[in-house]
Amino acid sequence: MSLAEDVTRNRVRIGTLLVLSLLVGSAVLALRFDVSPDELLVTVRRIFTYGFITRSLEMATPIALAAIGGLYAEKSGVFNIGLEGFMIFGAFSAAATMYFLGGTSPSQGHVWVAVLAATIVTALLTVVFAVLLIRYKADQIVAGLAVWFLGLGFAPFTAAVIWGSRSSPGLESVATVAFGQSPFVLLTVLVVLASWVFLYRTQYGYWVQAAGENPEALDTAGIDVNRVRYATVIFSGAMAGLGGAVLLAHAGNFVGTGETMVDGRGWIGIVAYLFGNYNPIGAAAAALLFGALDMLNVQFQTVGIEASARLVNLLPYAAVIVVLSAWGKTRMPSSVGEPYESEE
Amino acid sequence: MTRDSTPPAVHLEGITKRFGDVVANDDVDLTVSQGSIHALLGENGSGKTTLMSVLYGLYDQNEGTIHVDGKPRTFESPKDAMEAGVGMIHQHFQLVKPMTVLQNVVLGHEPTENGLVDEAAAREEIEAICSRYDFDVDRHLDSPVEELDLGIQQRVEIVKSLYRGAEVLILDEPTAVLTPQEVESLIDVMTDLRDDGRSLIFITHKLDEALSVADEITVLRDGEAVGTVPADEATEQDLARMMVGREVVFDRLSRETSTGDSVLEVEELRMRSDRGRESVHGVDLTVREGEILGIAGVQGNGQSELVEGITGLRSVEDGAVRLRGTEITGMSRRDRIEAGIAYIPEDRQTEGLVQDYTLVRNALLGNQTVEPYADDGILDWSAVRRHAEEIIEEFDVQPPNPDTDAASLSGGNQQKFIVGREIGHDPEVMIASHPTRGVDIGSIEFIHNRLIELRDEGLAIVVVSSKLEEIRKLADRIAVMYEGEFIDIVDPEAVTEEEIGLLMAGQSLEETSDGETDRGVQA
Amino acid sequence: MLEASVLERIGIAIASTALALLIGLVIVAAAGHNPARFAYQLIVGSFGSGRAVARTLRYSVLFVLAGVAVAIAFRAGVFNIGVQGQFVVGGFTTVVTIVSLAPYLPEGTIGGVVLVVVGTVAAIVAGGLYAAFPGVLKAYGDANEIITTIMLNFIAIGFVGWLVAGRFGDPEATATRTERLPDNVGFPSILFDDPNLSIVGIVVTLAVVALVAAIMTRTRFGYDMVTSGHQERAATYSGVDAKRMIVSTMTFSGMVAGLAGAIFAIMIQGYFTDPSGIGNYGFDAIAVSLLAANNPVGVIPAGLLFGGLESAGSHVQINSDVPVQLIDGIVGLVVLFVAVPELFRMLAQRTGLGGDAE
Amino acid sequence: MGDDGESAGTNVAIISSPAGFDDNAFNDNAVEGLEEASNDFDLEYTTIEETEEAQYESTQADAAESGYDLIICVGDNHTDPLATNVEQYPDQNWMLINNMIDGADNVSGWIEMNNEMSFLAGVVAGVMTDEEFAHEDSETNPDESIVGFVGGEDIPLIRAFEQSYVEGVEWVNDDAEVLTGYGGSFSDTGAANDVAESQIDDGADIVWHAASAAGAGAFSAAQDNGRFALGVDVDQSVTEEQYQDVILGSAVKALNEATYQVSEAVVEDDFESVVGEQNLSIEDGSIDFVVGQAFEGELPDSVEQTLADAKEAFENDEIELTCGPTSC
Ligand SMILES: Nc1ncnc2c1ncn2[C@@H]1O[C@H](COP(=O)(O)OP(=O)(O)OP(=O)(O)O)[C@@H](O)[C@H]1O
Ligand SMILES: Nc1ncnc2c1ncn2[C@@H]1O[C@H](COP(=O)(O)OP(=O)(O)OP(=O)(O)O)[C@@H](O)[C@H]1O
Ligand SMILES: [Mg+2]
Ligand SMILES: [Mg+2]
Repeated sequence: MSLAEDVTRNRVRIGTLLVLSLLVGSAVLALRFDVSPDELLVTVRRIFTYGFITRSLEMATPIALAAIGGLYAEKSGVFNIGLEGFMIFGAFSAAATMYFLGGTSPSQGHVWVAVLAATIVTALLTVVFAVLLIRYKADQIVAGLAVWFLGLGFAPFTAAVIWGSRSSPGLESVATVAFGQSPFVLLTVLVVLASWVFLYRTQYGYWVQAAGENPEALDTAGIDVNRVRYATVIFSGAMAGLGGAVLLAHAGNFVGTGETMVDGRGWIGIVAYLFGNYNPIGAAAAALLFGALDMLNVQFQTVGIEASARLVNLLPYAAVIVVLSAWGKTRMPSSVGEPYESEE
Repeated sequence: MTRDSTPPAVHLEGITKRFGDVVANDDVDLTVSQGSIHALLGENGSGKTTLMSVLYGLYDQNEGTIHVDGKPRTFESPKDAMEAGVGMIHQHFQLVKPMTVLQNVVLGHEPTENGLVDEAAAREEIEAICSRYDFDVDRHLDSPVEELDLGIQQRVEIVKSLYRGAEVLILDEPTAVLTPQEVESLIDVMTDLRDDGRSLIFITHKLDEALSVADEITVLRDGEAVGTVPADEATEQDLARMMVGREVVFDRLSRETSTGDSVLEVEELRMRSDRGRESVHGVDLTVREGEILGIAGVQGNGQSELVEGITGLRSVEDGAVRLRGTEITGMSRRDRIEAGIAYIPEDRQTEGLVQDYTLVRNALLGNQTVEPYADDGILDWSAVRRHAEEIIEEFDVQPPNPDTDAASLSGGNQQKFIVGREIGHDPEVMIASHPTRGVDIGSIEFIHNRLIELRDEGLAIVVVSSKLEEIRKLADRIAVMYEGEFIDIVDPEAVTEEEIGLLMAGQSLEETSDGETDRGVQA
Repeated sequence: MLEASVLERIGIAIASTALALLIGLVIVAAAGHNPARFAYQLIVGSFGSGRAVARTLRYSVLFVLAGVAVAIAFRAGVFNIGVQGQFVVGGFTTVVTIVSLAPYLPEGTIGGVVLVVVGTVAAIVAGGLYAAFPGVLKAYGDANEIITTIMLNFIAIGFVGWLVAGRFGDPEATATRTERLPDNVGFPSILFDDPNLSIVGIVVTLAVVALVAAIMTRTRFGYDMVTSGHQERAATYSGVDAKRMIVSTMTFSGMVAGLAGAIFAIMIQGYFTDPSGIGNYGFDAIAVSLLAANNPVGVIPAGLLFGGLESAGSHVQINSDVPVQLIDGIVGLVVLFVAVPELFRMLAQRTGLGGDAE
Repeated sequence: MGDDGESAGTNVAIISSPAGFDDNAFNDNAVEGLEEASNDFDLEYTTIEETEEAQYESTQADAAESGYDLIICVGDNHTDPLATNVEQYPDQNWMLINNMIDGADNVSGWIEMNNEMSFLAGVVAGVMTDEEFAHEDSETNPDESIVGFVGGEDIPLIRAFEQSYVEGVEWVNDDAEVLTGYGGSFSDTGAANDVAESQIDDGADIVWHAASAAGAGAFSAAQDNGRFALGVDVDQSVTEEQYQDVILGSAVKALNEATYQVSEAVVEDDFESVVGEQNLSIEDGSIDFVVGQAFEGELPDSVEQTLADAKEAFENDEIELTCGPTSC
C-alpha cells in the first residue's frame, strides 16, 4: 500500500465528513440569516480564518498523538482503552516536572524538559500496565478502564498533595515557532509520517501487523510476539503521555477538576484511529477533522450564529455515526484482546 | 544402523511427549533419509502433529533426542529449527491474511536497506525460488493472502519455508483442503523438491497419496510408532491394518436400492457467492426416499452455495427449493430445520459446534425449537443432556463425557457427535457436506456405515464430497458439479474414478455429438 | 468445575479489593494521614450504620441494574458501551412521561402507582429503542458498536441536557432541571428511612437479575443470544438470524439500562437534571459486569462492592481530610486487579493457597 | 470530625457546587471565608466535594448526621434537596449560597447578584474597548468596539452571566459587539482558550469569562495574542498570578465575607441574625469591580467614572436587568 493509495482510501470517508459538515454549516447559515450572498461571504470569511486552522491543528495534535499510540497497540493485538488515563498522567507529570524545575515561572527549556519527562514517566507507568496485560493476561477492556479511573483519581490526588489544589498554578505554555504554529504541531506531523513509514515499510512494522493478525505466524517466523506487544503497548502509553503533555504545554497549567483538562480527548483518540481504519495518516486526518469540527463550532458561536452550542457540539459525534454506518467496515485486527502464549 | 556416508536428514530417537496425563508420543523413533519423501500416517490423535511440533521446536520433548543432518540439536523455538533448516507447513496456515504474499514470505527474515524493507531484493529472491520450482506464487506477490485460493496459500507457505532455507520440509495434512487438481500439482511440487535434494515429511490420512508419493511410510498409533515400510512394498490394506490394528474393508457397500417418493426438489436454482458472482447457474435436482445423491466436484464450483441454498443459510437469487412438494425457497434457516432438513456442515469447527460449549450444550445446537428440548421457548436441559448421552453412546464419541468441551474432542469425534445430533432430528432429508474431511479411518468407516443405514431406512441423503472414493462408495447417483452446473449425472457402478475426475475437470465423458455444453444436466 | 470457578472469581474479587485497599492505605500514610483511621472510615462509611447501609444499597441498585445491562450485551458478544446514554434517555423519558400524564390521573395512591408503572415502562421502551439504534447500525450498516455507542452517549447527554435546560425545564426552578414528579409518585419508604432508597427498588433489582439469569440459561432466546456471542457462525447454522439477534440483544440490554434510569429518576432524584452531572453509572457498570464475569447473578456482589466503595467515599469526604480522589484511585486499583486474575492465581500458587486453581 | 468530636470549637462543613472545589473562583471563594474564620476563631471546617447533583439530598443529610454546627451549601443546585433537609433536620444550621428557602428558620440564604456582577464586567469591557490603552505586550483596539465572553458549560446559570454582561457592555456603548461562546466544560482550559482566541481573532480586545477553572484558558489567550481579559468572582490577578499582566481587573462578589460572617455568627451563637434572605449586591458593597494588581492607577479615568455611574444607577434602581442572579 503506498502513501498515495492510502490517502485515497481514506479520502472518501474524510471527504464525506467534510462535505457533510460544510452542508450543515451552510444550512445553519442560510436558515439563520436571510442574508445576501455578499454578507454570507463576509461571514464565511470570518469563520474560516487562519486562526481557525491553527486552533484546529492545535486541538488535533494531542488527539492524533494518542491515536497513533493506540493504533500501534491495537495493530499488534492489544486494545489499549486506557489512553484517556495515560493522557491524564502525561498532562499531570508535565505540569509537576515544570513546577519542580521552574516553580511558577518556568522557562521554555523547562517546558521541553517537562514534555520529555512526562513522556518517559508515562512510558514507565505503561510498563506496569503492559506486564499486567501481556504477562498476566489481564482483561484489556477492564484494565484499560481501570487506567482511566486511576488517572482520574491519582493525578488530582497527587496534584492536591503538591499544590494543595487539584489544579496547578499557572506555569508556562510553549512558544510558537513558524507561522504562529506550535512546535508540537510540526512534531506531530513528523510523528505521523514516521509512524506510517515504520508500520508499512519496516520489518518491525510487519511484525506489529502480524502480531495482531496472526501471532502464531509471527511466532513460527521466529519473532517473539510478546516482545513486539510490549514494545507497542509501551509506545502507546508514551504517545498518550506525550499527547497529554503537549496538551498541557499548549494550555500552560494543569486542571484536575471534573473530567480533568483532558476531558475525553483520549476517547476521541480511540475513535480517531478506528475512524482512520488503523492507518496512522487516516487517524491523524480523523483527529484533525474532529479538531476542525470542534473549532468550527467555536467559530459559529463567535460570529453569532445562534445555534445552541450544546447541540452544535454534538455534530462531530453524529457525523461519526453517519459515516460509520454508510461506510462501515472498520476492520479490527483479528487477534485483538487475545493474550498470546507461545506453546510451552 | 545404516553406514551410509550421508547422515539421515532427520533422526528422532526415543521421543516422548506428554501433555499432563496424555502421552501424545511414546518413545517414537523416526529416520528420514536425505532427498526422500517420508509419509507419516495415523488416525486422529495418534500423535503425528505433536511429533512434528517437537521436531519444529514448538514443543519441548520430555525425552528423546533430535538429530538433523547428523548433528544433535535442541530446539527452543521454531526459530532454532529454521536455522537448522527445518520448515513446517501447518494444517492451519500460518499466514497473516491482510498482508501481501511478499510480506508473508519474508516475515521475520526481511531483507533491509537503510532500515526499510528492501522489497526489490525480496521480490527477486522469491521470483528465483518460484521459477526454480515452477510456482505461480510470484504472480500474486502484491495481493493480500486472504484474496487467494487455499491451494495458492499453501504454496505461499512452501515458498516461505524455502525462502528461509528449509532443507527439511514438514507438511501437516497438506492435501486435506485441496481440490484433486491442487493435490496433483502439490504432489508435483513435492517430487520436484525431493529431486532437488530436499527431504519432506508428509502427514496424510489418505493412503493412496502416501503410497503414490512417498518413499517410506511410518505409521503411528496411540502415540507409538508401529513401523516404517518402504512405499513400494506396502499396500493400502497393510497400512490400514497398521493404523487401526485390524482389517478394514474398502469395497463398495452393497446396495439394494428401493427409492420412494421424491423428498427434495431443486429447480432452476441460481445463487451468488460471497464475492457477488453468480456461482450456481440454474441447477435442478431431485432426491428420493432411500437414496444417496452424491455431489462431486472440485471445491469452488458452487457446491457450497448450492448446499447453503438448500439449507437456508444463503438467500436464493432465483429458482425454487421444495420439500415434499411444499415450496421452502423463502423459508428461514430455522423453519427449514423444523421442516426436517438436517445438515452436517462443511466446517465443524466454526459451524457445527460451539467450541467452548460442553457437549450437552452443543446437543441443543439446531434443536432450540424442537420438543422435548424446548417448549414455547423454555428449555429442558435434562432432556438435552439425555440426548447428548444418547449421541455419545450410539456414536461412540470419545471421551464419553457429556460435560467436556467440544474443543477438546478430536476432529473425528467432533464429527461423530455432529452426525449423531443431526440424525437425532429425525429429518426428512440429510445434507452432508464433506462428512469425513480430516477424520480418521475408523471414524470414516463408522460415519459411512451410519449414512448407508439411514439410507436403507428410507432417508433421502445428499452427500457433497471432493473425495472420489467416498462418493463412489456412498452414492447411488453421482452428480458432478462444474462451474455452477451439473455437468453430468453418472451411475457409480458404471464409471471409474478417473472418469469422474475428468468430469470434475470439466470434460464430458463422451464427446457428445450435439456439442451441447452450455446446458446443465438435471439430477 | 463451574463451582470452582465461581469460588475462584469470588476469591479474586476479594483479593483484588484487599490489595487495592492496602495500596490505598500505604498512599494515605505516605500523604501524611492516618491509615488506620482511614480504613475504619471506609468500613463505617459503607456498612457501619443504617444510613451507610442504605446509602450503599442505593448506589448498588444502580450499579447492579446497569451492570446487568452491560452483562447481557457482552454475553452475546455485542459491546454495548452505551449503557450510560440509555440510562439517561430512560430516566428522562420517565420524568417527562409522568409529568405530562399526571394532570389526567387522580392524585391519590392509585394514580401514583399507575404513573410509576407507565413511566417505568416508557423508560424501558425508550432505553430499548435507544440501544436498538446502534444495534441496527451494526447489523445492517456494519458500524462498529463500540464507537457508535460511545458517540450516542455523548449525544444522549448533550441532547437531554439541552432539553432539560430548555423545552422541558421547570420555569419555576432556578437550577437546571425538569419539573418535579408529583407527590403521589414515588416508592414507599418501608424498611429504610432513607428518602432515596426504597425496598421497591431493591426488589425490582433482584427480580430483574433473576429474570435475566433465567432468560439467559433457561430460554431459547438466551441460548441463541449466548451462542451468537460465542460463535456467530455456529449460531447462524443453528437457525439464529445473526443480524436480528444483534438488534434484539442491544434492545434487551438497553431496556434494562432504561429501567435503571427510571429507578434513578423515581427513587433517587424525583426530577431530572442536566445529565452531565449524573454519575458515570453506565461506565462503572462495565467494570461491574466484567468483575462478575458477565454473569447476571455475579453482578449482585460486584455491584455491592462498587456501591460500598462509592458510599464509603461519601463518608470519608465528610469525616476526614483525605482528598476524596483517593477513593476514585482505589476504585481504579480494584478494577485493575480484578482484570488480572492470573496475578492472583500465581500468588495463590506461590503461597500454596488454592494452588490447584486452573 | 463528626465521629470523633475531638474539637470543642465550632465545626463547619461546606458542600461544593457541581463544578467542585479548586476552581480558583466561586467555590474557592466561599472556602476562603472559612479559612479566614478558622484563623480568627476556634473553628474547623471540612470540605465536601459533591459534583453529582443527584446525591445532594443524601450528602446534605449525611453531613447533618455528622453533627456539624453549620453546613454551607454552595450553589443553586442545592436548593431543592435542601428544602427537604431543612425539615428533616430542623435543628441544623444551614447556609445556602445562591438561593433561599422560603419559610425556613434555620437557613441563611444568600442571593448573590451575579447579574449585577456580570453587568459591571460588561461596563468595564465596554469602556476599555473604546479606549486606547497598552500595557506590556498587550493593547486595545480603539477603532473597533468588540469584546468577548467565554462561558464554561452552556447552562442557564452561565447564560444569565452572559446576558447581564452584554447588557453592561451595551449600557456603555450601544453599538459594541459582544462575541460569545462556550467551551462546554468548567475544567477544559484548552476549550476556553480556543473560544477566547477565536473571539480575539475576530476583533475582540477584552474578554471576560465565566468558566470556573477553565477560565485560565481565556487569560492565556489574551496573553498570547496581546489583548486583555477580565476575571470573575475573586481578584483573579491574585489567584491566577501569572496572567496579571493581562487581567485588567475582576468583577467580584464577597462570598468569602458572607461565609465568614455566617461562621462568625455561629461561633458567637447568634445564627438568628443571619437567618433568611441575605444579599450580596452592589448596593451593600459586596459586589464590585476590583482593578488588577498590575493595573492599579493605570487604567484610564473613564473606567472608574463609568463604574461609579453604573453603581449609582443601580442604587437608584435605574437599571433593569433581564436576568436574575441564576437564570433568565
Ligand atoms: N496442546 C495439547 N495439550 C494437550 N493435549 C494435546 C495437545 N496437543 C495434542 N494433544 C493430545 O495429544 C494426542 C496427539 O495429538 P496430535 O495432534 O499429535 O494427533 P494427530 O495425530 O496430529 O491427530 P490428527 O490426525 O487429528 O491431526 C491427542 O490425544 C491430543 O489430544
Ligand atoms: N489445548 C489443548 N488441550 C487439550 N487438547 C488439545 C489442545 N489442543 C489440541 N488438543 C487436541 O489435539 C488434537 C489435535 O488437535 P488439532 O488442533 O491438531 O486438531 P486437528 O488435527 O486439526 O483435527 P482434525 O483431525 O480435524 O484435523 C485434538 O484431539 C485436540 O483435542
Ligand atoms: Mg494433527
Ligand atoms: Mg476595541
